[in-house]
Amino acid sequence: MKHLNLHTPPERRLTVMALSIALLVAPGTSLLAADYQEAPQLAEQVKAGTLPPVEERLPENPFVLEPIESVGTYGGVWRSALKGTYDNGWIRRTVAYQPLVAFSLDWSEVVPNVAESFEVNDEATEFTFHLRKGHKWSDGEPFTAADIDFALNDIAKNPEYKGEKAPNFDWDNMTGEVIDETTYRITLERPDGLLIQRLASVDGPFLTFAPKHYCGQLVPSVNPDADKLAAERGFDSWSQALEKTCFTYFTDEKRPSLNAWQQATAYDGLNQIIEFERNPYFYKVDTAGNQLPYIDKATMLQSENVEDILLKVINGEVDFSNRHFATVTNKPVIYDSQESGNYRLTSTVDARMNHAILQLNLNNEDPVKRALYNERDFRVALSLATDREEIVDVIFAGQGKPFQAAPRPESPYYHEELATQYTEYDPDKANELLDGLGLTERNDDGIRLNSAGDPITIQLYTPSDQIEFNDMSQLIVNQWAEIGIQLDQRNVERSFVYERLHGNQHDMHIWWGDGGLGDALLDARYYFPFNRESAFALQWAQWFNNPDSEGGNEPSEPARKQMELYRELKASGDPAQQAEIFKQILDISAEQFWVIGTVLPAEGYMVVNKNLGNVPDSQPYAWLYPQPAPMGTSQLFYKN
Amino acid sequence: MNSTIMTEAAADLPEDSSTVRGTLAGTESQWQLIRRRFRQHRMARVSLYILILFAFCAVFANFLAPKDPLKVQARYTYAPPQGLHFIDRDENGDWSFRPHVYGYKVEVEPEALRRVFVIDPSKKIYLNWFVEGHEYKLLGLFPSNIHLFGPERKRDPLYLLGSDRLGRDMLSRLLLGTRISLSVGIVGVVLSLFFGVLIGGLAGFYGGWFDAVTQRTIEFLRSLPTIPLWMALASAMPSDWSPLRVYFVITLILSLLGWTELARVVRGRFLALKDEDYVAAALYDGASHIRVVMRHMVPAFTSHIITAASLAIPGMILAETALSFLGLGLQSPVVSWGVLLQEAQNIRVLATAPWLLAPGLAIVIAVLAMNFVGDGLRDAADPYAR
Amino acid sequence: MTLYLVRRLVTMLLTLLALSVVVFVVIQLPPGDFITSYIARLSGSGETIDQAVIDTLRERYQMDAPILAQYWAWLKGMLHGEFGYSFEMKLPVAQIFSERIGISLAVELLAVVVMWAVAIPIGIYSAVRQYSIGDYFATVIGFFGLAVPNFLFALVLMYICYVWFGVTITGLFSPEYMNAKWSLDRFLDFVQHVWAPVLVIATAGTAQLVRVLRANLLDELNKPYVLTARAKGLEKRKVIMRYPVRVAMNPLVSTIGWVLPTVISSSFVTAIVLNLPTLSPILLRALLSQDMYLAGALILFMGVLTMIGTLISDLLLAWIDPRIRLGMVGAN
Amino acid sequence: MSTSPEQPVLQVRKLSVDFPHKDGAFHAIESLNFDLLPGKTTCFVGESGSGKSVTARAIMNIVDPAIITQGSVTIIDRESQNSLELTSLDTDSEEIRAVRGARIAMIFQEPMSSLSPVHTIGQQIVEAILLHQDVNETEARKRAIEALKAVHIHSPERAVDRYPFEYSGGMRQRAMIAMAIACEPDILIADEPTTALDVTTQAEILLLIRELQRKRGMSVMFITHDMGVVAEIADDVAVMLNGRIVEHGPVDQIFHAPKHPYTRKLIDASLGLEQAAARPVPPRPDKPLIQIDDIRLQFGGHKSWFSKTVYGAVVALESVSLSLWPGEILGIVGESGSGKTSLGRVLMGRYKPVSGSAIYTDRQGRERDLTQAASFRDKQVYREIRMIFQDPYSSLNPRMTVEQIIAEPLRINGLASGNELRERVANLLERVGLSASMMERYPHAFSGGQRQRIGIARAIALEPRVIIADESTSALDGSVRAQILDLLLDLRDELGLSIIFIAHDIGVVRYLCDRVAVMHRGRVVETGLAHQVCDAPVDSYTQRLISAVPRPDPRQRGLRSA
Repeated sequence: MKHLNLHTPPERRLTVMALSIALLVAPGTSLLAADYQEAPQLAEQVKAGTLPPVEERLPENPFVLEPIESVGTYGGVWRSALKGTYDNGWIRRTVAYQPLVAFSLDWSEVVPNVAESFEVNDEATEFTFHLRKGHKWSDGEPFTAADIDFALNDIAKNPEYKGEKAPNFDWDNMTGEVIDETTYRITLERPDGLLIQRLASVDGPFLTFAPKHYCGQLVPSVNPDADKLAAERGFDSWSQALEKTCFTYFTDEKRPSLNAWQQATAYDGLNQIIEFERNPYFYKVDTAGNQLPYIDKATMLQSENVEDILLKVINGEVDFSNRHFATVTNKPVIYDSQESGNYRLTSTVDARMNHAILQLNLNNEDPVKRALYNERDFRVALSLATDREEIVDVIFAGQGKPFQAAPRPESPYYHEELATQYTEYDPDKANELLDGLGLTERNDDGIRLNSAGDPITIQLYTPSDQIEFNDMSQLIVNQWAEIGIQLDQRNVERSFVYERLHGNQHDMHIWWGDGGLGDALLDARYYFPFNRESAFALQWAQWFNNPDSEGGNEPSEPARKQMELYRELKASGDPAQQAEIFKQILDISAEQFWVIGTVLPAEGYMVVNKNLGNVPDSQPYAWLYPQPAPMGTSQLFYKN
Repeated sequence: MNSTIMTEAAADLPEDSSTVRGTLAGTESQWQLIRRRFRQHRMARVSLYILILFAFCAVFANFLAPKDPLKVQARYTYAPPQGLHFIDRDENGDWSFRPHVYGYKVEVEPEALRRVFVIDPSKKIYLNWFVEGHEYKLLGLFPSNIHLFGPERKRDPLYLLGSDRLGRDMLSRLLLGTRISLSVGIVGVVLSLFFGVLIGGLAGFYGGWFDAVTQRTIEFLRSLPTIPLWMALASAMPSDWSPLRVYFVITLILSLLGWTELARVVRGRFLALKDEDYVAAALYDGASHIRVVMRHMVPAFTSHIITAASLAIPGMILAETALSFLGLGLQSPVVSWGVLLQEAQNIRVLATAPWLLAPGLAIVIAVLAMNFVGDGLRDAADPYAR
Repeated sequence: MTLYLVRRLVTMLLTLLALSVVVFVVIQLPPGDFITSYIARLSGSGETIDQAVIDTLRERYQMDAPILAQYWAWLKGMLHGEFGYSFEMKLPVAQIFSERIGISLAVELLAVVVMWAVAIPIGIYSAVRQYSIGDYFATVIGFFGLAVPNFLFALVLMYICYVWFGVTITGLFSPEYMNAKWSLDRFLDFVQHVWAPVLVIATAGTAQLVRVLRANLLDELNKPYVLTARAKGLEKRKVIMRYPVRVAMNPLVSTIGWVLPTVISSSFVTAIVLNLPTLSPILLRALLSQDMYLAGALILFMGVLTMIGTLISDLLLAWIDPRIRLGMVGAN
Repeated sequence: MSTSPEQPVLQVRKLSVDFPHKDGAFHAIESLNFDLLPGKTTCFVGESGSGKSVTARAIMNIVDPAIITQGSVTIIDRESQNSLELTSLDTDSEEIRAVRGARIAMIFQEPMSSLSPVHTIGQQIVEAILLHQDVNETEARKRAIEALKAVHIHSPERAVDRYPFEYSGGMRQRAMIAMAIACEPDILIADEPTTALDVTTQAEILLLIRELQRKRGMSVMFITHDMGVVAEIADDVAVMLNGRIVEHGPVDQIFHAPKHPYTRKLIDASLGLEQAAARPVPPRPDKPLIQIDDIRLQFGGHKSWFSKTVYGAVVALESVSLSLWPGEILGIVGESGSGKTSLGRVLMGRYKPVSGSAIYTDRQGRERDLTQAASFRDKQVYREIRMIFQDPYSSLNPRMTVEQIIAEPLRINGLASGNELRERVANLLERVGLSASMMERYPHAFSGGQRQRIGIARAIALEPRVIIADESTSALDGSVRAQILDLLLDLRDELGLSIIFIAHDIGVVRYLCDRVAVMHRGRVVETGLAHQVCDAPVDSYTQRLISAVPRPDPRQRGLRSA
């Protein structure tokens, strides 16, 4: 496997993607059982008889991981930090990403992971996964197709289960069946060409998360006394107990896993350090036959305060992370302390295509506002009145470039027109456009009056925990005032922003430009009314997801066209075709100019202990691609 | 002890000699006495001057501010403070008095994501008095664009206290913040006083069930942990309120919980005063309750109220700061010390822009000064205390 | 005395009831509920959530029940010793509580002790040497502690320790002792860490105490009984310690009840900045995420603590001041 | 100086004490010379502020914040004749501490505040014993009990563990004395030890001191402003004025051949009271001005919400019946707690009795029951019945000028305004013997006597018919007191006032009043013409009360050992 080359021309990568998903992926070179080595402390346990020998613990065909740099040596602790009690995201991004199929390092393809191989039919309705023979959970119990079936049928599809489950899966559409112990097949009613990517995303491990022999105790279909057991453990219902035990909260450290490091302390918000210890049954080996992981232990300090984490970073107490602290603001400090903190910086390419997307609410309840916001020229005028260079200069120290809400240049779906139109700063033209809309009257403060004769005021609530949104908005307030548009910006608690949003009470919403790289297809929120985050047209998005739902509203013609195209896209199993359809969607986006983008984020960074080996120089940074996990964190090792 | 003996001695002198000592204490009113005794308290006196200075800054913040406190300057983010020089030396080596600062050489370090500022002594920026600058309303009434001082050329950088992350002038922001923070304290305390004196006074004067209920309420309110309560109240505030309204409501919230202390003081004083003979005398003069309270009792503890208030104001300022820290207090574009400090709440600032902590220093000085004034007032408060 | 105690306990119960109402109202006041804040948080990491899940959550947490019913359910639960369930931490409130309460109280009480230990000698010194250089010095230092916002002090302390000593002083334990059982080593480790938060919290309150003690003592120093004691031939220092200080301490003792909520409030912010494993960060998170049962129980608990504190200080006062003990004067 | 040939135990020479002050120093005492002789009592008299207490403290060398500027205090051991000069010692040195309490002991005026409120009597005495005597705690406690027994405290074994506030005033003073004598000092300094006490208690304490002095041969330095007390106990007398001793000599000489005019003034003032002639009884109209019938007043019996104290019902007045006739001065005497002040407050409508009535016939001839709140509503009663308070300091609002204070009743009742008001105030001031030019001053610029005059001016401002004077002269020094009493008599005659004069001082009552009612434990035990009651009391309590009053003549010492 090559290092991520993000500068490959998009067209070329497109083909790579197309190939890799369609093909049946072959397993790596197999090694002889006798070649396997293990960590010294495991060897001791084997010697002491408390652990079976390594070849018995590994599956018949272990996953052979080709190291990024070299074969490593055993030992060491990987230290990082969590913020607060709800930071399971970092755990999922680091030690708990063992889905059936995984993204490749450069996010260009989906490769087998827990599954030794997989097949997808051309219609994108039948997905067959071949598991590894002799694959074991971290407690030594066998991992079989029954475990996947348990996750799918007994949990995800169980109407009695009221807890959270992996979002974004259309569980009703999926039927799973156990073909044999190592073969599992998922059949879809409606085709979904994106399912395999979804399974490789951060949500994918849901299917490999719940050992039936452990979690089954809490499910009535497996254990009739589940409710009683749940009550014994102090829960209201089995469903609650199961959620806590087998979902991604990591609150139950006893749940066996397939991960490189098995959780040793519960992440219950009370433990101050969460520890993960080497899983003796981990199924991956390096090319030399050493059972992974190299590193003995991963520890995550739970901190309440990002500044505390930052201090630990610059003091060299964090080995490999970018969680929470790796912001533009903190970069100078982190950059300066590389020497004293004994770390270096590697880069990440933000999957986000924008530092902030401004979404005018096209479904605004106020007819005057709605009419105005639906004027494309109005949105264009606002875009032209936005001095993006100033934003780049002031807030991002000159790093980044003007960009609209469009897939990133590195992305296979890059759409130049959508990305660059109206990014120039041209207040004169903006004024012209507004005059052209008949908004010529102004009040004493120079604010234009709308058709009802009121000054045009757009309310914007920025979440108070995102200081960059606040700063950017303040600049934009001044910039827009130049063309006679008043932006009334307030900093509020984030939940309040969402409270307004979900009540469709917002004039405008500001958020990161998610969905800029490989996740563009899976998260198309800014390209058309796609999901609950498409704040520019929530009612249309709701209609798209469920035409019968309350609060849904029939979208405009172009939006409907995009939705149809997206359905078509999903029905296709062919990535090339998907990309083609997606381009059509983006064409419409460009034409409609739904939302206003600001600045394309420059490279992000990651703090890496200088002694740490097998670290990729660059990696995409996204939620669906749970950076850094797809690199295979089990290959990290300490030099010397 | 000392003064008691003296007064006694003075008083017992034969009448004709009263001119000797009597003039000293003879016709001085309470305020004159307090003033005299307060003046003897050196710390308090100095502190009072400091507070007057602060108040002056607050009132004339815009006039004093050399730059627009809200004006973003892309080129000068995190610019360090410039040194102020008074003596100018021209090419010929002649000396002259001409206040100036040096310009910056700015470089962007793309790797570290920052601007590096080097003071450039070759670029002299001369300061002038009463220059034209950004527009504002003096005392909130008279539009003006004259500022006490500023750079000769309007666009030249002038950052005597450095700039913040958006290149805004810290000195100007600090001055503007003084206005909000001091007024939060003062308005909050005035409100607290209103509630405190009213409720405490009624409780102390009439006693009985009202007093009992008040006592319970105060005890109850004081048993509430303040910060969580503020948080909850502050986060309950409708967010579409204008910053000014938020400001008043925050103040109100602070004072709603702050009145208890004052009410306790007032009640105690009332209870003690109620038994003073001169209060009984006023009643026997046929004075109404209102008159007894307002004419005879309240003057007796105005000095105590002022003391209590002077000690409560810092509490309010700190409370506002704490709320801002939690992201629940005032927020930009309103500028208060708390808001400024909140923006300085990170390692980045400590490490690379420590001048942004200036508001912290302002808080410390203001709180110290108020406490000393309060102390001085307390010592001078009751010249008749026996 | 028994009657007094019974009466106090009854009023405490009533106050508690009132407190529960206030707390409930307060935690209900902010717009939205746990679900909205939960959704908001998920979107922060790029996650999205299905409407179906939201509906399930709402139903499960009975978010849509009438306020009164919610209150009643909450109150009833508490009467049964069930403090509810933390939505966010997915743990019974009681468990969260019992895990953290010890360390919280330890830090807070330690801060109180340090406050007193520092404040009493300084207060005595300031009163006896009124207007001396030392008095001014102590006053300025004390007020400095009072004036510097806690969070600022904590942050600066953190940074200074990093720059000067290359250590991070956050938390209460080194990583190796974080999840360990209590042992002598762990205790020593605790002691090595606890000074920072205690320093930050205590500085905020010391000035207040010094001032109260100083003022009280100044009053007492001029009382005739001081002269009596000196006329007996007692050393001046002993006179001061044995008589006026003893009397001046009484009002101070009666402030213990108030000191506790003050300390809790100031430890609130400190604990967050210094990342202490106490209840404060949990409460902050609970308030922000509107994890209402957790927040409610914690605030209520703080109230109860204050009430107990007040009761203790009243009893203590009665114990050390015979005038109150024997019913000659009312407490406070 | 001393007329006694005996060797003094204490010699004071040229003693001066200054209070340092910004604008120079205030000389509290200047160049005092005197000796204290063993077994003798030297009384220091003079009005408050004359430097008596400072002298006492200077002897102990505890004068801070003042400083001893010059002079010597030499204490001479009676047996070894070793002498020790005290003023040159460090004020906290071991030598001087060995003297304090052991060789010179001191008792103070206010026994409540002079004892630590948070230590038991026993602890405080034991401490003194342990300081100076080489005994263990058990022994010290035993001695403390003995000391308590010596001062006639009942069941000293139990009393030793009591707190000061559990003692009555007299017992506290005894405890103070017990503490002072516990180490058997050579010199006892008593600083106004009886001023705060009732006459009967005062008599007991005086007796006690004399008894102890005789028994132990102590030298006593007794500070007082009461010439009666001086006459009763002194061997020698030193008269102080403005920090100097103006006259010093044996008691008989001071009383019967005073040299200094100030001494004479003091003696006259006290003798004046004593020698008041019986006044003719004014003719009585048919109806009394105030008829008090069967009043019963009771306090408490309810729980107090906030003070957490439950009071039992205390009966303050029981079947009190009295009448005040027009033009007469009715004295009400009794010890503190006898109910006399409560009676005054009932008449002012401040307390509401449980039963009984107090019918007042106002100027218009309407009858008003002073026990009913309704009677006070129209302010008429307040205009006609006025009050003069005991404490001239607390009864004047310190924040108001004299003009404002006196004008207040006039203003409230709308009787005058503007220049007229000012004139009336000026008139009133002059009437009570003060200069109208003082009108703009604040009360703190006046002496106690002057303040009381202001209080009287306020009282008569409304031209009242009745004045209730509640202990109005008890806080004043002798000569001032006499002036005030004369002023009241003048005003009575001038304005035709009736006065209810509440006092504990029989001398004053005898001097001023036409009739006297003696109260004891809330009841009136005896009423009658003043001179009859004072000279020939019928009731046994009255007899005791009268006999306890010290006579201001050393030749007629009345106190006998109990």
